[in-house]
Amino acid sequence: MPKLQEMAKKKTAFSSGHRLCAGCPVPIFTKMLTRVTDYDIVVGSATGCLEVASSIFPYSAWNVPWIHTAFENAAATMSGVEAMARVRSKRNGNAKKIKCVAIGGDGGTYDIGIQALSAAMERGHDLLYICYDNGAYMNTGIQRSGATPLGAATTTTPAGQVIAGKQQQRKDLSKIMVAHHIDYVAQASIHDPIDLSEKIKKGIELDGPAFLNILSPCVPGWRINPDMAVESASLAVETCFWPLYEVDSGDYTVNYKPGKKRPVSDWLLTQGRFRHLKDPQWAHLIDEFQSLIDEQWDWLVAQEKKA
Amino acid sequence: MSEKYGLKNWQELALGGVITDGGNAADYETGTWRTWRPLWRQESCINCLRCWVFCPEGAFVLKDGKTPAGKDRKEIKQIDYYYCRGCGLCVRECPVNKKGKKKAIEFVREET
Amino acid sequence: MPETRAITGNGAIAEAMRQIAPDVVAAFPITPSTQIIEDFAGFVADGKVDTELITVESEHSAMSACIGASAAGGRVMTATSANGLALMWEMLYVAAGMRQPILVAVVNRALSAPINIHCDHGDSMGARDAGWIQIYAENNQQAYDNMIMAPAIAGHADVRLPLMVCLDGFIISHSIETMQLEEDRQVQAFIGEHKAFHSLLDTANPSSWGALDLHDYYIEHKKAQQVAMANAKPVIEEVSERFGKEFGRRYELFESYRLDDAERVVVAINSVAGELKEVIDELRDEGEKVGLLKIRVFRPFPYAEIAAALKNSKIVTVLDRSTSMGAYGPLFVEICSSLYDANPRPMLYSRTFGLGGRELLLDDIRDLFEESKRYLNEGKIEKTSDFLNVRGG
Amino acid sequence: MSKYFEVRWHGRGGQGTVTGAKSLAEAVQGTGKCVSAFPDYGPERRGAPVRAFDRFSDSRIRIHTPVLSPDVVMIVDTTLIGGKGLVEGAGESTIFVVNTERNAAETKELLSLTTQPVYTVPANSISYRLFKREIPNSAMMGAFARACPEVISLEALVAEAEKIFAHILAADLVGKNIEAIKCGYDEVQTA
Repeated sequence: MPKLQEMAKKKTAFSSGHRLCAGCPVPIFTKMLTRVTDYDIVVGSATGCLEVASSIFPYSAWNVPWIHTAFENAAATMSGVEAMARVRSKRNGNAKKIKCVAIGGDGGTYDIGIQALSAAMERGHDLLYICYDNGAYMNTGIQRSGATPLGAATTTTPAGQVIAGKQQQRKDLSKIMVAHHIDYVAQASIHDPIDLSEKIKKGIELDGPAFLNILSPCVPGWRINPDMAVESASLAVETCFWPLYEVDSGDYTVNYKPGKKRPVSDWLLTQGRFRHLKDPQWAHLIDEFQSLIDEQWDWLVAQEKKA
Repeated sequence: MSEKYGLKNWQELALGGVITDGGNAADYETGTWRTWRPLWRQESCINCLRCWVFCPEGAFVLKDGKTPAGKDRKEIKQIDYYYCRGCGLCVRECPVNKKGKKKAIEFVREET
Repeated sequence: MPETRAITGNGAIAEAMRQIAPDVVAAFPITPSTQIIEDFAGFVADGKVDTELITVESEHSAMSACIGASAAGGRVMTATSANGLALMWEMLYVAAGMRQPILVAVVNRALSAPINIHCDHGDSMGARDAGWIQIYAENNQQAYDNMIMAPAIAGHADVRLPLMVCLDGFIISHSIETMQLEEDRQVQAFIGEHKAFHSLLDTANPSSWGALDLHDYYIEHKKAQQVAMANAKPVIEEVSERFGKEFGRRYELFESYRLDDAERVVVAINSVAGELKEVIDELRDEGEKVGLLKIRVFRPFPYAEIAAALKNSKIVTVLDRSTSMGAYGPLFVEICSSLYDANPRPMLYSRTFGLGGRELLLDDIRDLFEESKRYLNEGKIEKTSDFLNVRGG
Repeated sequence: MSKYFEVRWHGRGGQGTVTGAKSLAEAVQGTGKCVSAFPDYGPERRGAPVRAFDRFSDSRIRIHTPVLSPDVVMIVDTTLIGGKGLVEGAGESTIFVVNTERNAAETKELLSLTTQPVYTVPANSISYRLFKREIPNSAMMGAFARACPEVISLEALVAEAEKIFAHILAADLVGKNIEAIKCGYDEVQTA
C-alpha cells in the first residue's frame, strides 16, 4: 500500500520547474505516477493547463516518456502508443512491460475528448485515463465545460443581472465510464493523497482500460486563494458534491462517507465563482444544487448496498 | 539574436520539436514568482510529509533519517527556494500549524 | 516470383501494406478507401501479417493513434478518403510537425457539400500545405509501386516526413487492372528496416513530444521541416532510381510523355493521364506536336525541373481536378510559379475538370487540344480559367 | 474497333453483375492478356440497374473511361430490355449475350437489333438447377466464351475460373460453378 513514506523513497515522474499556477494542485497526482508502481510508464496529455505548463520548449517537466498531440485525442494517441507497447512485448517476451497513462482536463475529457475516450475504453486498451476535473476550460481562461457545476460563473456563463452563471447541472462522466463495463472506474480527490495513490496504482497496474476522475480545484477558476486548493477539494467531498468511490468490475464501493454531510453552501460560498449566489434572488439555485447532490448521493449509496 | 539569448539555431534542434532530456524543467527557476516565503521549522516538524506530498513545486527536499524508534524514514531537509512559488499550501495544510499552538511552517512576506 | 494479377487499386495497396508489414495500422472506413482496410484486416485475421490493427472510431483518432504508435517507434500506416482526410486535418499537421514518417493511402474523393463519393482531388489538394510528401499515381501499378517506395522515402534520415500515396477513387481504387505484384521477400529487402528515433518506449531515456513551442523556437522548427521537404526531392529520385533497378519500372518526379518537341502540352495529375496519352498518340499520328507532363510528386513541388521540361512548349494547358474557390486551381498556380522566369514563357491557361467524378471522355480531350491549337494560332487565350464539361457553359 | 476489346454488362444490383465482369477479366488475364474491369458506381442498391465494363488488350490498357462502343453487350436481366442504354453505342457487329429462356430470334426482335449477332443462354435456370438460386454469372461467362472464342476458349475459361474460384469459394461450389460455365457454353442459342 503506497503510504507517504513508501512513496517518498521513489523518484517522481514530474519534476520541479513546471509552470503551473502557484497553488495549482495538479502536480499532487502527477508527482505520484511513478511513486505508486514499479511499472515503467508512458504518459500522454490532452492540450490543457498541465500540458502547456509542463512542456514549454525547450523544457519538459516529464521524467517519463511523454506525448501531447492535440486537445481531443489523448485517449486515441495513447491507443497507438499502447498498441506499439504490445507489439514490443509480442516481439520480445523479456521486454519490461510498459503501462500507458493518458491525462486530460475536464475540457479534454468530458467535452471535446469524450469520443476518443469512449472508443479507447470500448476497444479495451491497457490504458489508465486520468481526468483532472477543475470544472471549466481553465487553460483558455475559464470558459464553461460539461463539468462546470450549476450556478458557477465562468467567462462564457457570467453571473449577470438576469442569468446567474451556468444554467445546467454538470454531466456525470464517471457514470458514463461505468456504462462502458470497463474493469475499473473511480473518483478521487487531490486532498486525500492515500486514497488517490491507491486508485492510481490500481488503474495503472490492472491489465485493461481504467478511468480515474480526480477533483482538482483551480485557483483562478474557482476564485480561491492560492493556499486553498486542498481545503476546497476536501469540502467538496465533505458536502458529497464529489463522492470518493470506485467501481471495481461493476461493484460499487463508496470510499468515504462523511459522518455528517455538510450543506453544499459550505463549499459553494467559499469560492468566488459562486459568490453571486449569496444574493437572495438566487437562493433557489442553492436549494436546487443541494437536492441534486442529495439525490445523487442516495443513488450512489444504494448502488453500494446492491453489491 | 541566438547569441544574445543563448537560443539554438534550427540545425541544432532535435527533429520534430522533441525534448530529448525529459525532466529538464528542473533547470527552470520558479522561485522568482514568490511574494510570500514559507519558513520551515525543524524543531516543530513531525515529519508527516503532508507538505511534501501537497507541494505543487516539489520544493520540499527530503533526506534519510530515523524515527524516534530507530526505523529508517524520509525526513524533511529543507525548502528549495529555487522552486518555491510561495502559494502557502504547505502552511495551510501543515497539521502542526492547524493545531495552532506553534508553527512548523511560518509564512512571511518577501522583502522588497 | 513476381506475380501478374488483375487486381483493384485498393487491393494492390492492401497487398503493399501486407508486404510492408507495418507495426500498427489505425483506420476508420470511408468510401472509396474502405476496401484497403477490409482486405488488410483479412490479412491480419489470416495471420498473413503481424500488425496491430486498431479499428478506431474516427479518422481523427486514426491519425492520432498513428502518431502515438509512430512516436513509440513503430512503422505505421492508414488509408482514407475525402471527409475522412478532412477529419484528420488537424492531426496531419501534427504528424508532419513531429516528423513522423506515417504512410497514408489517400483514395481521392470529392469533399462535401453536396456529398459525393466520386473522384476528384479536393481532399488531398486541400492537405497540400500540411507538410506531407504527396505522390500521385496514374494506375494500379503506380499506386502499388509508390506505396512500396514510400517507407524508404518517408523514413530516410534526411527526410523523416509523413507521406501520402494518392490514387483516384473508383477509377483506380475499384477497377481491376493487370499489374505486377513483386515478391514479398524482394519488397521487404527493398524497404529496409524502420529506424525510430527517441521512441516513447525508451523509458530509460525519456523524451517529451509535442511541447508548447513559442515565438522563440516555433519558426526554427518550421524551417527544419521546410528543409526536410526540400531534402525529400533528391531522396525520392534516389529511391525511385533504386526501385527502377530492382523492379524494372522507372519513375521520376514527373513523367514526360512525348514532351521533348511538344508545342502544345497538357499538365495533369493521376488517372486522366491515361486518356491523355491515348489521344496524344492519335494526334501525333496526325502530325500534331502535342505532349503531356504528368505530375507524380506534388509535394515537394519540382519547380525548376518542370520549367526545364517545358522549355520548348508554346502553350500549356493545366488540368486541375480540384478547385480553389476564389482562386486558380492548385496545380495551375504551381505551374505558373514554375514558369515565371521562363524565357520565352509559354502561353498558359487553366481548366478544371472531373469534380465529383464528372467524366472526361476521349472526345473531350480531343476538343481540349483543338482549343489549345486555336489559342496558339490566334496568339491569344480566350479564358485563362474555366470548367470543362459543365452544363450552362 | 481499335486495340481494345470492350464489354459492357447490364444487370441489377445483387445479381452479381459486377462480380461477373471482374471474374471474366481475371480469367482473360490468366490467358496472358492485359485487362481492366470496373463498374459504374452510384448510390444504387439491390434491384437498381447497374453497369459494369471489361477491356481486354494485348498491350497495357491506359484508359479508364466507361465503354461507349462495346464489342459485346452482356444482358444479365431481360427485364432491363426496353430501358435506357442497352443498345447504346452498339455497332453493326456488336455481339449481344442475353440471359433468357426465350429463343434468340425473339430476343433479337425484342432488342430491335438487325445485323448484330445475338446469343441467348438460360443462365437463371442453369443456376437454379445447380445452386437452387439465381446466380447467373458463371453461365453467362460460359456463354461469353461461346460467343467470343477469339477472346477466351472454353478450356482456358474453365482452367482460369478454377483458380479464381478456388480463392473465393468453398470446394463444392468451385465444382458447381465450373459446371455452370460448361452448361452456359453448351446451352447457348444463336440468331
